Amino acid sequence: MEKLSAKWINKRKVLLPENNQPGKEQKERKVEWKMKKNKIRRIVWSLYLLGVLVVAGCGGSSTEEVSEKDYESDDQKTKQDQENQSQAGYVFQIGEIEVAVDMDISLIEEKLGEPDSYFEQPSCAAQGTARIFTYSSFEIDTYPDGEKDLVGSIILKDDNVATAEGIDLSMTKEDILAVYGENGKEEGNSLEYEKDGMKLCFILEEDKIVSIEYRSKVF
Amino acid sequence: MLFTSYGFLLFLAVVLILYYGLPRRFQWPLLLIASYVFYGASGIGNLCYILATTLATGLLACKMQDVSDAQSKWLKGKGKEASREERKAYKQRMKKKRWRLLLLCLAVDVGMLAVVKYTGFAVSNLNVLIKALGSGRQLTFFDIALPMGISFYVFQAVGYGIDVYRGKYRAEENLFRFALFVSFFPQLIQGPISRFDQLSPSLFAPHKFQTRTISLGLQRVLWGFFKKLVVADRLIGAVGMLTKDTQTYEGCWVVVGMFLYAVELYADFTGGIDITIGIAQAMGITVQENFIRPYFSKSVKEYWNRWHISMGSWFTDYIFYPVSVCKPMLDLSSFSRKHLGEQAGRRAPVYASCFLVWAATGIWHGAGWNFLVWGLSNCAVLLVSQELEPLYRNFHERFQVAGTFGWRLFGVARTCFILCCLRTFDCYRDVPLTFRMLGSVLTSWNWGELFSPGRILELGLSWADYGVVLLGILLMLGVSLWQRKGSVRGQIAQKPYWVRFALWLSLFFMVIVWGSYGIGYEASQFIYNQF
Amino acid sequence: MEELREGLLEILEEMHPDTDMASCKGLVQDKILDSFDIITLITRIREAFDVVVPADRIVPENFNSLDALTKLVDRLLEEE
Amino acid sequence: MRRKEGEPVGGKDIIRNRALRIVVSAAVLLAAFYLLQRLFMPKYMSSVVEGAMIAEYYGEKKDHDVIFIGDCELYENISPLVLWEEYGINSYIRGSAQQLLWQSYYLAEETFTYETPKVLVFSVLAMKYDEPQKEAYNRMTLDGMRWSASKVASIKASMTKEERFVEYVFPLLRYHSRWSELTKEDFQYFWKRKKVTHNGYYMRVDSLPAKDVPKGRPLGDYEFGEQAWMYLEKLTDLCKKHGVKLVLVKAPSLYPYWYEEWDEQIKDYAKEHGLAYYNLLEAADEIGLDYQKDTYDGGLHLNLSGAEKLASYFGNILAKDCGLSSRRGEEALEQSWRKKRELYNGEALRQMDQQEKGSFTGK
Repeated sequence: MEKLSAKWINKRKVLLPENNQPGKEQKERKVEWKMKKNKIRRIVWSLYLLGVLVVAGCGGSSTEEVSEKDYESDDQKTKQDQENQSQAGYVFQIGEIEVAVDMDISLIEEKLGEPDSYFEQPSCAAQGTARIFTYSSFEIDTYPDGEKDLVGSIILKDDNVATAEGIDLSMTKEDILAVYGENGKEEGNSLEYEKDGMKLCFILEEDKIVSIEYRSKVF
Repeated sequence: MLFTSYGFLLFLAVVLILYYGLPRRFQWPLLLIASYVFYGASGIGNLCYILATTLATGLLACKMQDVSDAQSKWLKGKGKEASREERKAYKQRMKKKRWRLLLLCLAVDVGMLAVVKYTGFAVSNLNVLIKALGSGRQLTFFDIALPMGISFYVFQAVGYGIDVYRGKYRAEENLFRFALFVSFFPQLIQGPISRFDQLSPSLFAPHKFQTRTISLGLQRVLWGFFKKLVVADRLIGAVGMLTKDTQTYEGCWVVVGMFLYAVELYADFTGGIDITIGIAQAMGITVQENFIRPYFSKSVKEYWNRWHISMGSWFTDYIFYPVSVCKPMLDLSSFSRKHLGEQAGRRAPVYASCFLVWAATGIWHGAGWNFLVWGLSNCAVLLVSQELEPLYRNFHERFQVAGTFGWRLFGVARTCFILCCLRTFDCYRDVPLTFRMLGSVLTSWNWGELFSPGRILELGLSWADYGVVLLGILLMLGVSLWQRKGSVRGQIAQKPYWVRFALWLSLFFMVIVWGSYGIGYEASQFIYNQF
Repeated sequence: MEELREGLLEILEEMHPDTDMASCKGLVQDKILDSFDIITLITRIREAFDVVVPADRIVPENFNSLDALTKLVDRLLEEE
Repeated sequence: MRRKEGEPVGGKDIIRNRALRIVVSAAVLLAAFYLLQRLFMPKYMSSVVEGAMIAEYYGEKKDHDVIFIGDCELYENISPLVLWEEYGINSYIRGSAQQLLWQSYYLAEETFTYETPKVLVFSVLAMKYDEPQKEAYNRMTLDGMRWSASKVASIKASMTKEERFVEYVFPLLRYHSRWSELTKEDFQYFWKRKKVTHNGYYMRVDSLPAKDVPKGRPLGDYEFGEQAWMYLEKLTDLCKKHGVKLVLVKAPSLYPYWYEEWDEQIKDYAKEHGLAYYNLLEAADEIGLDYQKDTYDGGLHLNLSGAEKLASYFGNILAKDCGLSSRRGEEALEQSWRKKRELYNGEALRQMDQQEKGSFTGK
């Protein structure tokens, strides 16, 4: 094989493209000018490129979330929902029954027994009925979602029931801050904490708790 | 901005009116502005990515062009006297210079794409590795929002860069023109990945107002909307439920999921591409076909020549051939031919480059193990079918079935089945889960469930919806069969005016009435936007 | 040019002794040369003539017949 | 001029044909779109009636003394017929389900383009909503309105996040998904709609005694929202500009709970702007309302007997405080109200015997 290639190389003729007709200085100058123009433009662009790359660097960090429905993000969401059901967020304990907002009322309706008073509020133009169950020391309101009724809010009415974290109506603002920390949202005389889509809201009158309410994100 | 939003329709109408309203020399600058407005609408932050890609590639390509111009000028001028060795050394030096410029261009483009798209994936796997090694420290990563369509325009720019490096065509001097090539809005979000020499002639040429081309283009856009809104988006909910709720929907439901996903994917991709090509055609610009009746292909190899053609040809031209011809690969080939014998020598480079190409295709689709495994299994199927060639050949010698309709039908069915199984990686997005679900088709035999009343309705589709999907499938099938005899719209255009008008009017109202858009339907999303 | 043609013919015949390489005009079209063979052919050419066929030259026209192949390799050597 | 066969079509003809073809095609397209839209728009004739209320006003003769504007606390609790028969006051209720404050304001603005009543009565419960609520209610209130600047402004103020303005301009884009739910009613009322109210009053004859109506729970913040205050001020200025006396009223519904703090704020506002404010909830005994017989849904809304009691009480206030003289004796009005009385009685009888048969569904 080697013999073949060596012989081949030195025998090759050099073909040269002959240059075309004389007298193109004028065209030469035009091309010259065009090259210069492009050169200037390119320098300007490269400066711009540097600027942009810097922006791209920081741009990368500042791009806000593109609202993109992505199967992956759905996975995380559904996993997160499952967690909600089990233990995350603020859940109200009565005996061993767990009542969480956005939960289907029919699951716990029998267990909670006969409510002291029951009121139905059919919304105007038949857009679903809200139901209010009032028990001895707490009240549960539901909101319609398709055929099901989901728990909209749980209101604690007296101090022989408490939140899972041990706060009840007899306590004061300091107790809340001690247990739930400082990052609550204060609005008017309400102090609201949120965890995994569940809101826990304390209504105060001069540091005295007037009402404790678990509220779903829907309200 | 999504193709199926009211905003986009208004934007398109305005662009078309301006396009044919303004004097023809303003046409392509108008498109450039429109493309940046279109892309900016989905997030101002994204603009800096496309700007970075455009400028890096455009400038470096011009530089490469300067170097090769200088080289040919030198060869014509002083080079004549120089000896062969000197000329060869000079050419090598110049090639080395261009190679460095190309590397810089690739570094910027592919680097940016990798940073934006794969940091999350890389870091999370590193964390897994670190945890496996026992150290508690976990790397936190910066979850950068993935700008839409970045994979498409970056690859398009890279293809342009490589072509200029190879000297296939001259680099575009005017950076604005190049910016338009990269950011041409119909193909910005989901391709096709066009080649500069194919797109630029019609992209930059002035176009006269011709009702024929405009109506043909808009008809194709309407057909794209029909597939997208009436068929694809109607199935998103059902497919989503089937792929998410894997406890209840296994066994026969996996097969149902496969079928629905195949229909949804086809309608979504080809619908989107129809809209893209339709809009371009309405502006007199020709964009390459990206899907040619893929579900009629009789072998997986043929399928990948008909499905997402621009991506397939991009990977072949810019990864498969360069890799299989580069030095290390050739050394591998000669090495294996010497030591492992003739047959291994033939196969080694092809296997290696095929493996590389499909791994790249997989990863390009998304940062996830399931995409990688999807790519590699495709590669495995292709190589195995290539190996079995001799087996097929003597099978055909014994049974003369090759040309018969039955055999072709079997080929189509076999290909569809194989690809539906491969697509499940895309659906379940988790490799072990996918294998478990595929297994469950055989293990948990619950076909009875499929026919128990009401069970199929739990997927969120009423009988009426299933009827519409069936009609959609039949229409798409009919059009594909008709298309084999030449362009369908062309043949319709021969019909008398009122017949055509009635046809397009009924399609228009089918989209308006049966389209799944507006309140109550989630914002319909092009699946390809996530890639 | 002539030795080049013989060299190439030698290589082709080695890969596919059964087909008449000299006259056949559709090596790629008729699927005689598949992607395996093309790459092996390129490796052989590199060993024989010390020239590498760049990726963008790998198009059916250049590999369809012995003459086309000879012209291709000749042009490549020319550009050396 | 008949063209003989075989004669080539002149240049002018081609253009004429082409133009004709475009015009006819456009006409066919628009007509088809319009007809489909009329078909798919919900008719609100039998199941949910509240959606058809707003549109009925346009068919009425427009010289009312009193216009009521507000949500179900007005259109279910007061009967204009009694106001006419006992006090000769010609009134109309432009009410709709959960009508929000800004929707009431823009309705008033639109009404004043048709007529200038002496008194505008506004139900203040809507003050408790400060941002857009539900798409279904928006559609029921806004789709019935005729297109005007007020409607455009009202849509913009009421749209929730996922609503699009173009879906109000072309309701087919919103209701196209009803294609699989069309009923006989959609075809029967394609062109003509039947009346569902009596001058805006939605009659209910059945009764359900009120029990266990829950007391309102403590709120975090009793202040009405700025959006609410802003539109109340705009309504006040609008009435002042048109010389219409604005009367604020809280209907005697037991639920949703009307907090003391809310009442205080309305009283202060009324005093400040010199408006009359009547809390009919406190005046329930004076009106003679018995929540065991006068309400059809346990205290939320009054039934026919309740509405008539309230009308006779409130008519007295309107006559005395607002100085409305009786217009009994005007031939045109007498005649039209006589017809309305027949419809009124007919409806009451229909609902009563349906109730005996137990097939009464409230509509």
